[in-house]
Amino acid sequence: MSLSELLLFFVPGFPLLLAIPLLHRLLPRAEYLAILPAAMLLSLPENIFVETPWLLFGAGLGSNTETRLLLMMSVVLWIFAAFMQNVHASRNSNSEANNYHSTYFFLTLSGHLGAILANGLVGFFAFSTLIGYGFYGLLVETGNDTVKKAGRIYICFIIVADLLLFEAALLAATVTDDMGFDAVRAAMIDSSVTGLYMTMVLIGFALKAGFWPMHHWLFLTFRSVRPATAMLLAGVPVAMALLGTLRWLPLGEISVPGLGLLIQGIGGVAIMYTVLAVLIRRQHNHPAAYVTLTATGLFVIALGAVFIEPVLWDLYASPMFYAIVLLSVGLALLTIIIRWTDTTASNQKPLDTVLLYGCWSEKLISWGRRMGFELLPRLRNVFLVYVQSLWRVSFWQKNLQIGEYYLQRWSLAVTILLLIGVTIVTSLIIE
Amino acid sequence: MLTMQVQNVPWLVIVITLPLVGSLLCFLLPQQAKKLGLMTAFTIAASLIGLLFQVLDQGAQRYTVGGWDAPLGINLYVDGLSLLLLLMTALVGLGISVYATAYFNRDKTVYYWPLWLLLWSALNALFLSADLFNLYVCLELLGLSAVALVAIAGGADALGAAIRYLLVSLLGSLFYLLGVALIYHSVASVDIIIVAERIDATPPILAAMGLMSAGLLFKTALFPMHFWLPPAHANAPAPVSALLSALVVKASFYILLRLWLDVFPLPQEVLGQFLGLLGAAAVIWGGVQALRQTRLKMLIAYSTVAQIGYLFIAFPLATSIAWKGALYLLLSHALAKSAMFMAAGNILHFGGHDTILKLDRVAQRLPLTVAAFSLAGVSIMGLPPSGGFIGKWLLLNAALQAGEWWWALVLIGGGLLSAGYIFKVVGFAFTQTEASHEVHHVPAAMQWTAFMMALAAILVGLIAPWPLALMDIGLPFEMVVNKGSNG
Amino acid sequence: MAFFYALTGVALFTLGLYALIIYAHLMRKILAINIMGSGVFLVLVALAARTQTVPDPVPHAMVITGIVVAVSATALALALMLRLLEVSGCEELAEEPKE
Amino acid sequence: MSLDSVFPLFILATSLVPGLIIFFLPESAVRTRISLNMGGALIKVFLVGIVIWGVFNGHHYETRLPFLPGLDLVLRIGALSILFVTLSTGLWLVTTVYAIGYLEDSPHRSRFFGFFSLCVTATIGIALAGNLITFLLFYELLTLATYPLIVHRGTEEARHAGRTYLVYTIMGGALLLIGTVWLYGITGSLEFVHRGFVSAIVDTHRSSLIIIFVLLIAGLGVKAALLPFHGWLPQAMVAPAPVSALLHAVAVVKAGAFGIVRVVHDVYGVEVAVSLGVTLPLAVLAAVTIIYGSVRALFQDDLKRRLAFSTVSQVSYITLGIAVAGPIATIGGLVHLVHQGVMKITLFFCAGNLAETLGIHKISEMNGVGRRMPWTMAAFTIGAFGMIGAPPLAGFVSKWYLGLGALDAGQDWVIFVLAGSSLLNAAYFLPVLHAAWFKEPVGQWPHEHIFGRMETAWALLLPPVFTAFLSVALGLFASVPFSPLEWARFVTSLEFAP
Repeated sequence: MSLSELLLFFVPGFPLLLAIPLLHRLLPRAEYLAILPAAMLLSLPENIFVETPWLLFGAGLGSNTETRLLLMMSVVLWIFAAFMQNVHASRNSNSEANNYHSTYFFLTLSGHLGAILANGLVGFFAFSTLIGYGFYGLLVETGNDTVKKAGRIYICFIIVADLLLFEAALLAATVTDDMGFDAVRAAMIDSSVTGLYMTMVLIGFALKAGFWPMHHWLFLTFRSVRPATAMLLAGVPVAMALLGTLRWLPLGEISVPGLGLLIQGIGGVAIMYTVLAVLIRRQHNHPAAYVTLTATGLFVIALGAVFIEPVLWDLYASPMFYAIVLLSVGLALLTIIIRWTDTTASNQKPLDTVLLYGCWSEKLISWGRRMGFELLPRLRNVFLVYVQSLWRVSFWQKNLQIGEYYLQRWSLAVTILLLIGVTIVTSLIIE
Repeated sequence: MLTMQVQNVPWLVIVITLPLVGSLLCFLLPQQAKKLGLMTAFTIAASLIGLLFQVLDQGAQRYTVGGWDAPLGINLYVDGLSLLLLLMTALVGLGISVYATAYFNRDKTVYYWPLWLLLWSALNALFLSADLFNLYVCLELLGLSAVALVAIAGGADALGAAIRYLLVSLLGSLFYLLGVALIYHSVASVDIIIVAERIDATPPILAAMGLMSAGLLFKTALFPMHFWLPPAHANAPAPVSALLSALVVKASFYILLRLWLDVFPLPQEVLGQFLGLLGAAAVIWGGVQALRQTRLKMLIAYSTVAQIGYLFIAFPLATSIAWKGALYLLLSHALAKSAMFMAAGNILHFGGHDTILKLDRVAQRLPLTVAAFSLAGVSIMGLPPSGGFIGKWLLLNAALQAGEWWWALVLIGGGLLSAGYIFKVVGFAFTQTEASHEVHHVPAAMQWTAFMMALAAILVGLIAPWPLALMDIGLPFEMVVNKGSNG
Repeated sequence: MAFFYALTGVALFTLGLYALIIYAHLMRKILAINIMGSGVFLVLVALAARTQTVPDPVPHAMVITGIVVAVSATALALALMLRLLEVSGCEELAEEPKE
Repeated sequence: MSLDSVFPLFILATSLVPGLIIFFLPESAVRTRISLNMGGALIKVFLVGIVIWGVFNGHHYETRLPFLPGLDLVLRIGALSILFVTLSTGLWLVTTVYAIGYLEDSPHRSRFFGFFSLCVTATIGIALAGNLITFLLFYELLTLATYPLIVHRGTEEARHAGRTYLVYTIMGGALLLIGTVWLYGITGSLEFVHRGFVSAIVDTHRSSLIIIFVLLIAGLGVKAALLPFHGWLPQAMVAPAPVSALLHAVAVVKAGAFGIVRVVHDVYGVEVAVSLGVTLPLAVLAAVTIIYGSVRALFQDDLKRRLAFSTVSQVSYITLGIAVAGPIATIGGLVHLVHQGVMKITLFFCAGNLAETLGIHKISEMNGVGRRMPWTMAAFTIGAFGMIGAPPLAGFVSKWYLGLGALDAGQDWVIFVLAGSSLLNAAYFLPVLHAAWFKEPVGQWPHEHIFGRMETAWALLLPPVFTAFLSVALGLFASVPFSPLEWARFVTSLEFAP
């Protein structure tokens, strides 16, 4: 367990530790300190891998040239975010809210770093859930009610996505017992469950990244969220989802033309949708949202192409990877510039259209509450009332009383005894 | 040396005469009645231990009184069955004696001790006697002293209950005597062993069998003839109702069991099924009535009616496991029921009333009594750690092995009913209501004896192998053996 | 000859039984008990007349003990009845169970 | 009487003896009562540690007391019993600390702690039972010891809950008794043997064996809160928090589940159970209970009732794991036995804290409670996420193995049940968290106790934080040698070895 491997643990571990309000209140400039281990890891040139059999069925951490690039991007991004965070913290007097805000900040940071370094299916899944819930906290903590509504939709997507990725990991576990990425990719080439596995992974990460059909929360949040989170929004959850697709799917080995065509179709429609939205400016949204949507649309098209023609993968591999890096940093810069030049964005009136999913869940909960789903107990009460009337104490009391009295009257005893008297007489006569 | 001496002492006679002498002394010296009574109780217990060692060492004992042998003289016979009942009487008797010292005030103790020791001697004689007429005499002695004890309470309903009990007891004894007369007419002897050899299924014997069974059923208060038991047991003072429920009712059951095993000629399917049916009816009727009661002592009395029903379920099964199960139920019921009546006595003494609905916060102010009641209730219900469970388990086993599963349903139903009325009382004891009535302090002796008896009812469940081994001495239950010789 | 005595004994027994059950008055009940007792004793004595000339002594012993027991029982019953009369003023045995 | 044969009795006595002594302690003897309780708990933990080490090295601990002709009271420490003993011993220690803090100055504490120790003795007895008759004895003792705890407060509502509890459990006990006697009648022995002892007579007594199985499972189902018999659990929530924490989340409910495991593994054996065709209906019943419990929990406004219905559905995971009858699913079921206990007790502790410190009982009153009691709500959040099955926590491990086992055993419908139930779990836990952390507190707390600088008394705060930490540790370090997962694997290897 050399020093560098220990450092590998510290990169996601230290921010997670700092997430506890008690600790990060003590350390000065805690946000910057949290990023320090990641920066130190960047300085080490060689590739480091660590296997942890005893940690969550052998999840492993590792850094190679590719991840180091991503790590460098995330360090830059998080330094900017930390700076924006401090600016915001100094302006807002309420220290209590700040505490919680920074907790979610650290949670998302540790999730992000962990996701980059993880090289096991379960590890990646764990850290991406951490990002999801951390980011939800960041979103809902500060924003006004539209952001809260968007947060609620986001959390629903996150839960469904986690469930799908959980099932996909299960499928992978049935095929191979080593959960490393390349082992899983190798096993997925010729196994029977590949189709199901790939669809689940694609839908899962689509939900997390906000691909075209599920992009509502992306638009909503960009509208009125504070700069720090808006910047993170572009960089962290979306980029990590894209990274996930690259890591989980067995790209370049198998050709699935049908799926590829479908995906390319969706990508194309997404791009057309954004162009249309920009033209008619129906939703006066934040330009960054449009840029994200187009970027993800392009990414999806590339992905579809790889599925149709696996040999393209070695051609597209590095550009897609760089696309992810550019996407997060570029978007971060874009949000900052727009935020400074256009101060009017913050007082936008909240979106009034009540979104479809939101009202469904409310209706279900209120119906349930009204019904109280006490159908069964209500039937039971009716039955109990009926039994109560049946068992009216007076009705039974009287009968039992008469029964007891009848016994008291000895007449029953009379019949038995006279019977025996008769037997005596007959026995004597016969004898 | 000591063991040599202990062996040849005629413990059988001592066990009968000691209580007689004790009761006479208590009658003659009323001031020291309490001390004398307690001393006699302890000496009886000691002599019984001596008898236990004698029997363990030399097996079943037969002792001819005054040297005359069977046809004329009276024989005393002790085997596992009677020894176990004697030990039960001693244990329960000891507990009740200690309880009675604290329960009765000045004038009542003068009457209580002579009658109680007289009753005890009648019980001991009954369990030991080996001929039919001697059983009749002990039965009469038992009945009269029990009636007198019930009448001690002195109230109008106590006296009414006492007279009713007396009339029923006399009726039962006369039936029994007529049966003995008919048996003597055909077999010319009353000794059980000789009668067992010469008996066969002639009409007078059948009539005698019917008469004697009816008589004994009257005194055991089985279902249709149980009407005298609840008022008698509920209105008697607490220690008296305890010994009535625990011991007196069991004596006539013992005689019926002895006759059924040794004397009655052919295997009795019809009569057995009939008795089983009556027993099942008693279990259900007793349970339902107990649920209905508002007074605690009436509830416990009806619970006795139900538990007696359990004992009769062993008759249709008639295998040695069934008899042992019935006997174990009898033993644990005696302990548990005496504890329950003592607890009821404490509550009555404490609050002046025993209506269940107003058992306010008794659990907090009389924790020991409520603990005693609940532990005894556990044994009555037949839940595992208790003696009641062992009895129920053996009976269930016998029922399922004999293939007659409906007796098992009756046993389980009875258990549920008893759980119903036990927890009805225990539930009320946790009430939060503030009832205003003046409170008499309950002496510690009364509470602790109730608790110890209840604890004994539970512990008897954990030491099952010893009593079961004791029951096998003298092979009382292998009725098939001697029946075969002349059946 | 002994056979008829036994038959009358049984008849007395059944008569006493009937009277005991039907009449509510305690005095009648106690009398009925005595009649039943004497009925049983008559049966016992009748059965003692064995075929051979000298009657068999054992039933006679039983009858004597029976008589002693019957006397003491009746004494106790009468004492209780008087006590009940004193306390509750009526010597009928209360038939309907009080609530 | 070599030491090995007395050891189970020692473990039993460490909670029985203090319990009996505490009964007779006067109410004011607080110090002796606390020392007795804590002493008993610590010694028991120590003994269990020694026993775990012993069993791992092949020691054979068994106490045999004569009970009935041909039947003995057997206390045997096998691999399966270790799992349940460690769970209840550890959580008893934590709950004792919590109970001491919770019942600071309430009346009848001697009575409470007396019955509390009796309950744990009964649970340990159930865990160590070596044959069905001993199991039945401690099973009934558990009913008797828990009734006074439910009725402890003496309010009308508590007594009603106690009455319902009794009706269910006494009925269950009667069914179990009939089944046991009938089984004894047929097989002649009730000893727990690794792959069941009925295989010899399966073909001759096929139908009666099926009926006995139904009787036994119905009797045990009452305590394991399977669907038709779960009615008593939500009502028993009226009991004080430590009671609902240890008993209705760990001891009583787990006793039922543990009983089902024993019946399927050590009485019938998995192959015989599958050949009799009884495992599929049991799995369907467990699945229906899971969904029903979660749906009912969705619409409860009272916090403890919601947790109660959640317990109803979570315990049926164990039955589902066993009924799927595959080796990996069994590991999942067994490990869930431990994990669910730890996570659920955290949730109940936090519910107790909220009720005790702020007087909160309803979820609608929980707005902004995260600010007022951060540590308690943090523990509640970890417990809730564990229940949902979020990755690093203990719940994830057991759901993982259950899902994997279901796939491996070819019962694919189980996956949809698990997925649906995880969704429902999220649906009824996340709004609670959302309300606690992100909503503004509305006005004054119902009735607030100020415990000085800390958010609540240390005795109330420490246990939930510890158990929350434990559930994280169980999740993260799942495959450490002595972890519940490895022990469950060791147990299953005994059961399914070819």
